[in-house]
Amino acid sequence: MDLNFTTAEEEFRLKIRRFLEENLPKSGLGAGREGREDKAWLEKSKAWQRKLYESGYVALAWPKEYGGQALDPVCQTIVNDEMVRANAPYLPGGSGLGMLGPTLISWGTEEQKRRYLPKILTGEEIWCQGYSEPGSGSDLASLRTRAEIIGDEFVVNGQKVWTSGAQHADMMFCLVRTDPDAPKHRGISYILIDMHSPGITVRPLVQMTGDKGFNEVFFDNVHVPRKNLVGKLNEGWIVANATLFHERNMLGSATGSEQRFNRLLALTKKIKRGGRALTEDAVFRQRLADLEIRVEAMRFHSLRQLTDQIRGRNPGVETMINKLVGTELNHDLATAAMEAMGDYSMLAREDASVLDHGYWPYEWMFSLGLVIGGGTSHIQKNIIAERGLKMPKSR
Amino acid sequence: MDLNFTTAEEEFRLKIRRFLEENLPKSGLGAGREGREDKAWLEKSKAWQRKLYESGYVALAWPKEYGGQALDPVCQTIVNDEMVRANAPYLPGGSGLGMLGPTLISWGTEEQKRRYLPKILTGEEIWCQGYSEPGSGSDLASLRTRAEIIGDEFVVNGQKVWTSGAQHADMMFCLVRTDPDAPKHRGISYILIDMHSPGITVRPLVQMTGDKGFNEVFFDNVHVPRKNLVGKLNEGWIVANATLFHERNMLGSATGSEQRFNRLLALTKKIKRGGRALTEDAVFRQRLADLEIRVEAMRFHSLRQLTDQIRGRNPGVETMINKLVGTELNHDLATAAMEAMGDYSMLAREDASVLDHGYWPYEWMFSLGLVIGGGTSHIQKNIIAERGLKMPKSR
Amino acid sequence: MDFGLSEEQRQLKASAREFLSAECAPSAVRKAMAAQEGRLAEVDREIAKLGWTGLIVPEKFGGAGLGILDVAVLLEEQGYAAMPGPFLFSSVLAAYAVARGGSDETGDKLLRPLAEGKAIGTIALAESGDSLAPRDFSTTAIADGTGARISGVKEFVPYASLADFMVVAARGDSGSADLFAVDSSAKGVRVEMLKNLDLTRRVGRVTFDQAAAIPLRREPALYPRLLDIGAVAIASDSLGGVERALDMAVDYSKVREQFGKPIGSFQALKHVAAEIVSEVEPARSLLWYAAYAQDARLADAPRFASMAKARLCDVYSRGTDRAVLMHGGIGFTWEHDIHLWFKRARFNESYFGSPALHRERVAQLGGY
Amino acid sequence: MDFGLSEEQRQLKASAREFLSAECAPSAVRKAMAAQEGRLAEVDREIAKLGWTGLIVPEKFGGAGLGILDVAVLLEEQGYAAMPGPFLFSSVLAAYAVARGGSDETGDKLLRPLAEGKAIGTIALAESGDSLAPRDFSTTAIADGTGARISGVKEFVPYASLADFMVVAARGDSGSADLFAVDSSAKGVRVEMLKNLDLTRRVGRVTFDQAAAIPLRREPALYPRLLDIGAVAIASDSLGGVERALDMAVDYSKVREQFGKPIGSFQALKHVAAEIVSEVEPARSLLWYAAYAQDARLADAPRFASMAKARLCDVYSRGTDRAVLMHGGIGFTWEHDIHLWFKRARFNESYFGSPALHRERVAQLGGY
Repeated sequence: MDLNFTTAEEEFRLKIRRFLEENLPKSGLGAGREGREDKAWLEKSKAWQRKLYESGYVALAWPKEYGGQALDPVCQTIVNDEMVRANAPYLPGGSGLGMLGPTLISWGTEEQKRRYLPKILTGEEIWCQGYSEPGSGSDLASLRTRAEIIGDEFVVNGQKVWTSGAQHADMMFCLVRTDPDAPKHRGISYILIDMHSPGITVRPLVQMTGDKGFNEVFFDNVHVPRKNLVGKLNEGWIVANATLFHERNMLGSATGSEQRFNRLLALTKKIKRGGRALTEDAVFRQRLADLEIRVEAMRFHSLRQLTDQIRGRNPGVETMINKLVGTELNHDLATAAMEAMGDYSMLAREDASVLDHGYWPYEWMFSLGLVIGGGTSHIQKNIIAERGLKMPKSR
Repeated sequence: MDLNFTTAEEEFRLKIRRFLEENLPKSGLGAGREGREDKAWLEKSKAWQRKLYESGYVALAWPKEYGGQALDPVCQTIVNDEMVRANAPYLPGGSGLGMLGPTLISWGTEEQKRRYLPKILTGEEIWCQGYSEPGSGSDLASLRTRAEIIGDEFVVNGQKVWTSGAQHADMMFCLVRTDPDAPKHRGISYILIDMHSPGITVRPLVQMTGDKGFNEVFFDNVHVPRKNLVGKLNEGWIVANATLFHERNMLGSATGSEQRFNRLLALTKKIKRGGRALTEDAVFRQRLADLEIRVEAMRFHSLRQLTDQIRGRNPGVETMINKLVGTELNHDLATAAMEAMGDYSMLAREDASVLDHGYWPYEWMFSLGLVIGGGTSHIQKNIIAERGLKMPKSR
Repeated sequence: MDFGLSEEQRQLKASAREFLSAECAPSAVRKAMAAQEGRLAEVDREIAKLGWTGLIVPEKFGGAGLGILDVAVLLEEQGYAAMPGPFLFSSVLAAYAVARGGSDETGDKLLRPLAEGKAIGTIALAESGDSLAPRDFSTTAIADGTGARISGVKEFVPYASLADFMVVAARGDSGSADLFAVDSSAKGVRVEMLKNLDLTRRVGRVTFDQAAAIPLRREPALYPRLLDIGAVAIASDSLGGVERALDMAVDYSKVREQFGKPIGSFQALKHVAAEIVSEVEPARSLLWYAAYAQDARLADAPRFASMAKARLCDVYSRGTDRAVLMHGGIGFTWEHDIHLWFKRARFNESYFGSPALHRERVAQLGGY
Repeated sequence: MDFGLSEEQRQLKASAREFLSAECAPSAVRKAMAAQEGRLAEVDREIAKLGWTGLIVPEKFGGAGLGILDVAVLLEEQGYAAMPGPFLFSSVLAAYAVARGGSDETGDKLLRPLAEGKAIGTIALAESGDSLAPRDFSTTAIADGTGARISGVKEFVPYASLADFMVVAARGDSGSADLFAVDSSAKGVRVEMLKNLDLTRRVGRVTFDQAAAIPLRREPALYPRLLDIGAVAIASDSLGGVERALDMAVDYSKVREQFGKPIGSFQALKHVAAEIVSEVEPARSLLWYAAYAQDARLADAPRFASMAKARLCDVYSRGTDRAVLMHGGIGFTWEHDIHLWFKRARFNESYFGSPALHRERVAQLGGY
């Protein structure tokens, strides 16, 4: 065990830190999760991703032949840490970078990798995920969007729902049913759909926050070339699970929690309770310390997993818990902030008197959305118990 | 809503209070739950129950013809409250009084009532419950102890387990399988077995507390007269549920929680933490207040159910929760006490330096036993959801 | 010994449930949410006809003269419906303060129209600090003949722009009252509305600049009692709210299917629902006692008001959080109604003090 | 950047698991529980041969000179086995204090036999009050030549009757040490054993009456470091303990059948198990860092020691409570082994300070 970074790594850290100081977009792009539905945000943040990529700070561990740098995952961790530290804006290409990219690297054809990966890196093509359907949430494998093979095309009909960022997306990685007669997990294929194809309608859904973050996507005879199949026909479920694995780790990422804890702490130092700062309140101190302990545990937990990854160890139960623990921790952090604010927690984020720039009311709700999305906590616990602890299946 | 007691009720309260002051056994019979395994305890507490009964303070609401006084349930509540207030010892006939008695009143034949109820009241006959079996815990209806009908007798073979007080018992109310071919809930009968019959072996089981509180009971061709059947042949499940209902309310009773909270409060006033009484510690005060609030809620909750009973309302979901909430609350109270004691919580109850007469280490463990016994919290939640909230069955 | 609602109270509850499910369904609530005033004028007219607005107004001022337990039953139903509008603040709290603290003349002037549904009152207590104690207020009252003049800024004043009069807490001269009635149209009263997270309610900031005020001093120590009534009132609303959230989640779990069966047949969802109801039912009993203790003026009434506020708000917040989760994705949408209660729980939790603050008060009043 | 156990540490762990599952199965632990000494003499002999007793003893005194992370790995396995005996107190804490605080002569005299398994040390820190701060001690040390004389009463001294020497914390004259080594056979040392709830351990009360003592002052501020090492050590034992409780509950859930299927196929049990492991794994990562921080002498090492103690003890207590429940009736019997860990969790939680105390310290050291 050695938590020291090499001199080269420390130099790299200083380099990205300096880069961020000098190049961080000055305004219009918050680090928060809100406001990501509008077009202006998209254009500005695409420009930001391109700049970041051109400077060598995007997906550093990806293979060189597809635009990556084949660096050690430690470098990527350093970049992530520094981005969070600098309050850098979210990248618009997140779904491509965090979910589809790693999936394609494992499962894509050479042609697919060459065609798609570079544009994920530059942010030139924005991706969205076509998984959930109105009747298929926790039971994802029951999905019914059909793709019939006609000639060398899939013809897709059906509907997806909860599609984050579909309004901005150029492409979708999508699960479709290609064999309706097979058992439900065996008739699914994983295909890549051009979102500009005729027959696609995107209709925004409004979140409880009042924002339009996700969408319904309708497919009416949408033609997709057969070469857009990832993995084998009818064997998309295994590819889908690779993507889910990456999604869940992304959602449960510890990187943001530390920043949120610091923000919570700064907030509570400013709030008065009974004439003293809330941080001097013995009861709230317990809560803060407990949250910080859990945040720190998750920080070390990701370093441990990073080390396992470098050592080539297959992820086990310690990785399956990330999504459950990480998203619940973030919701607990936001709930604590709401309670800390007292009556001020009743203000909407648009109010002029709202504390901490209205960060928390949105975060409080959105973090609960993430406890639900990508497999609710109930589903995560099933997975942990059945796959991680080998407890008997019940379904 | 009127929480005033009538003058007559207040007089009755003073009368029992005076009685308890004058007659409470001075020594050898603790109000705690421990020490109930030995013979000396049995004899002394039987004498105590007889005295209490002869003075008119046992099972006041039971019908007159069987030795009761047919009084309002309020009087029984007053007696219970005063017994707790005076730290009066547990009655040895508890299973008869709390579980079998009410069941027989509803389901017994006239002959059974006349034969058994009076001796339950006097404590002359001590009862135990023959429900659980080694293979049948949560899934009680899968029980396998067989009773064959030969002539006008049942011949019983099999084994029961977790039988509290079997070593003292004169009689057992017992579930046996009388039709092995019927669906599991339909082949069970409810019979009354003389524990002094040939073929019965009682073997003590030791609890994690180190005490012998419950037993295994083996039946080897035990003969039971057919007239000892309660309810109809093969329809014992419904009678069993009546008893379970009474058991669960008894286990979840709020009466003891208030006393335990007061004891916890008195304890924490004496404990120093950082130079001050633990009751002045802001963090522990939160815990105490939260516990007291839950205790008070359960106190009012039982008054509400008592009122419903007087009004003749059928119990609903508010009654199904008693066992779950009451037993978990008691365990939380004991856990708080253990934490309050700090290092002193590591002492066994026999140690001379143990705090509060060693009440809490035993209570901490025993209260967890009660979270398990009579249907674990998991089973209680199933019942609440399925019967109380009408959620669909899953089995 | 009788621990339960009276026949009249049960009828009131049943008729309120019936009325609100017809007139104040979520679709109606959403209309109020979208409207600037944040209430349903029609419903407010109807409830005046039903006699709700005057429920606790003394008979001599045209009300029904009922008690806190009666109003708790009604507030529970309003919480169940997430009924928007000023009722709790106007017809319960402002009405209570004026009825107990005002002269007959003041009562006649303010409460008669309030009972008839022709006027609205509100309460202006909180300031930008977290304390509700008069000694910590920056708002002051200076005697002016038989009346007073009030100056200061009050925050989170419910429905401030709708209110015809306000019951204002202020730091007075020694021996003076803590509470004052102020006509909203008086000179020196300025209202600025805030933006609420819980859109079933509206709050505003009110600035008083030497505004003319009537001291409410008929009953001594009225202000702490008003805070206790407020705690019980919010607790009642919370009881109804968590009940509704549970009902919605349970109902949804019976119809939504996954893995070929209703999600309510999965043990995980059953257990969450069972845990919620196991918190709700004892809390209901606690609330009844807290309301009864106010009516019976028991010595421990303040302590039980704090118990009810702490417990019910905890149960409401935790219950709605879990109810959203039980819904899955649909629960996170604007379109689904569960977020109305989820946000209302947050309002209730902070208003009149957090659960932690009330637990500390339970400890203090309990002598530990 | 390398955040994980080294190859050697993993081998140590695996061999400890193997050795303890053979030599220190629950049946063996029960023998120690029933015996007055509360340990397995044979196992203690074996672990000396394996080099465990001298693991952190410096090489110059015959030990292996390894670090806290190494010992944490071993303590985890001992916690997994609920290994009885003085190891944690003798070979970790007493050894650490003497190695860092004693002169070479003292080290030679006390640590060499300890490393060889021929002598046992213990720590005598706590008193009847709850404070572990020297200023609050009633036990005092008075200088006596190059040595000192100690008087006072120490409580909860692990394996006091077995120990050949004790590391005693006392209030000294200004400038003096806080820690002293005392020979148990010295005049003025009296031991009285207490009765433990957790029978896998023994504690006693030790009265010192002008007992001759050697100050351990070579390293300044050794005493607070010893407390931190104690916190990390107990946290390590707790990690292993909760792991074992979970393993037992999960294993049982796979074989015990109810309703015609293994109880582990019920979602309620799965979710409880999943919740436990979701607490355990990040806590393990936290513990590794806390131990590493001690070895690397990082500035934040004390803070992370408190984090590990608070978290692991919470997780252990909660985990064993739930693991008992997962077992149903059998879990409440003496015959079943789960209660060994259930009670050991209670010991761990209080020893060296409660989770609440350590959280407060986390806040203090974190500057809030």
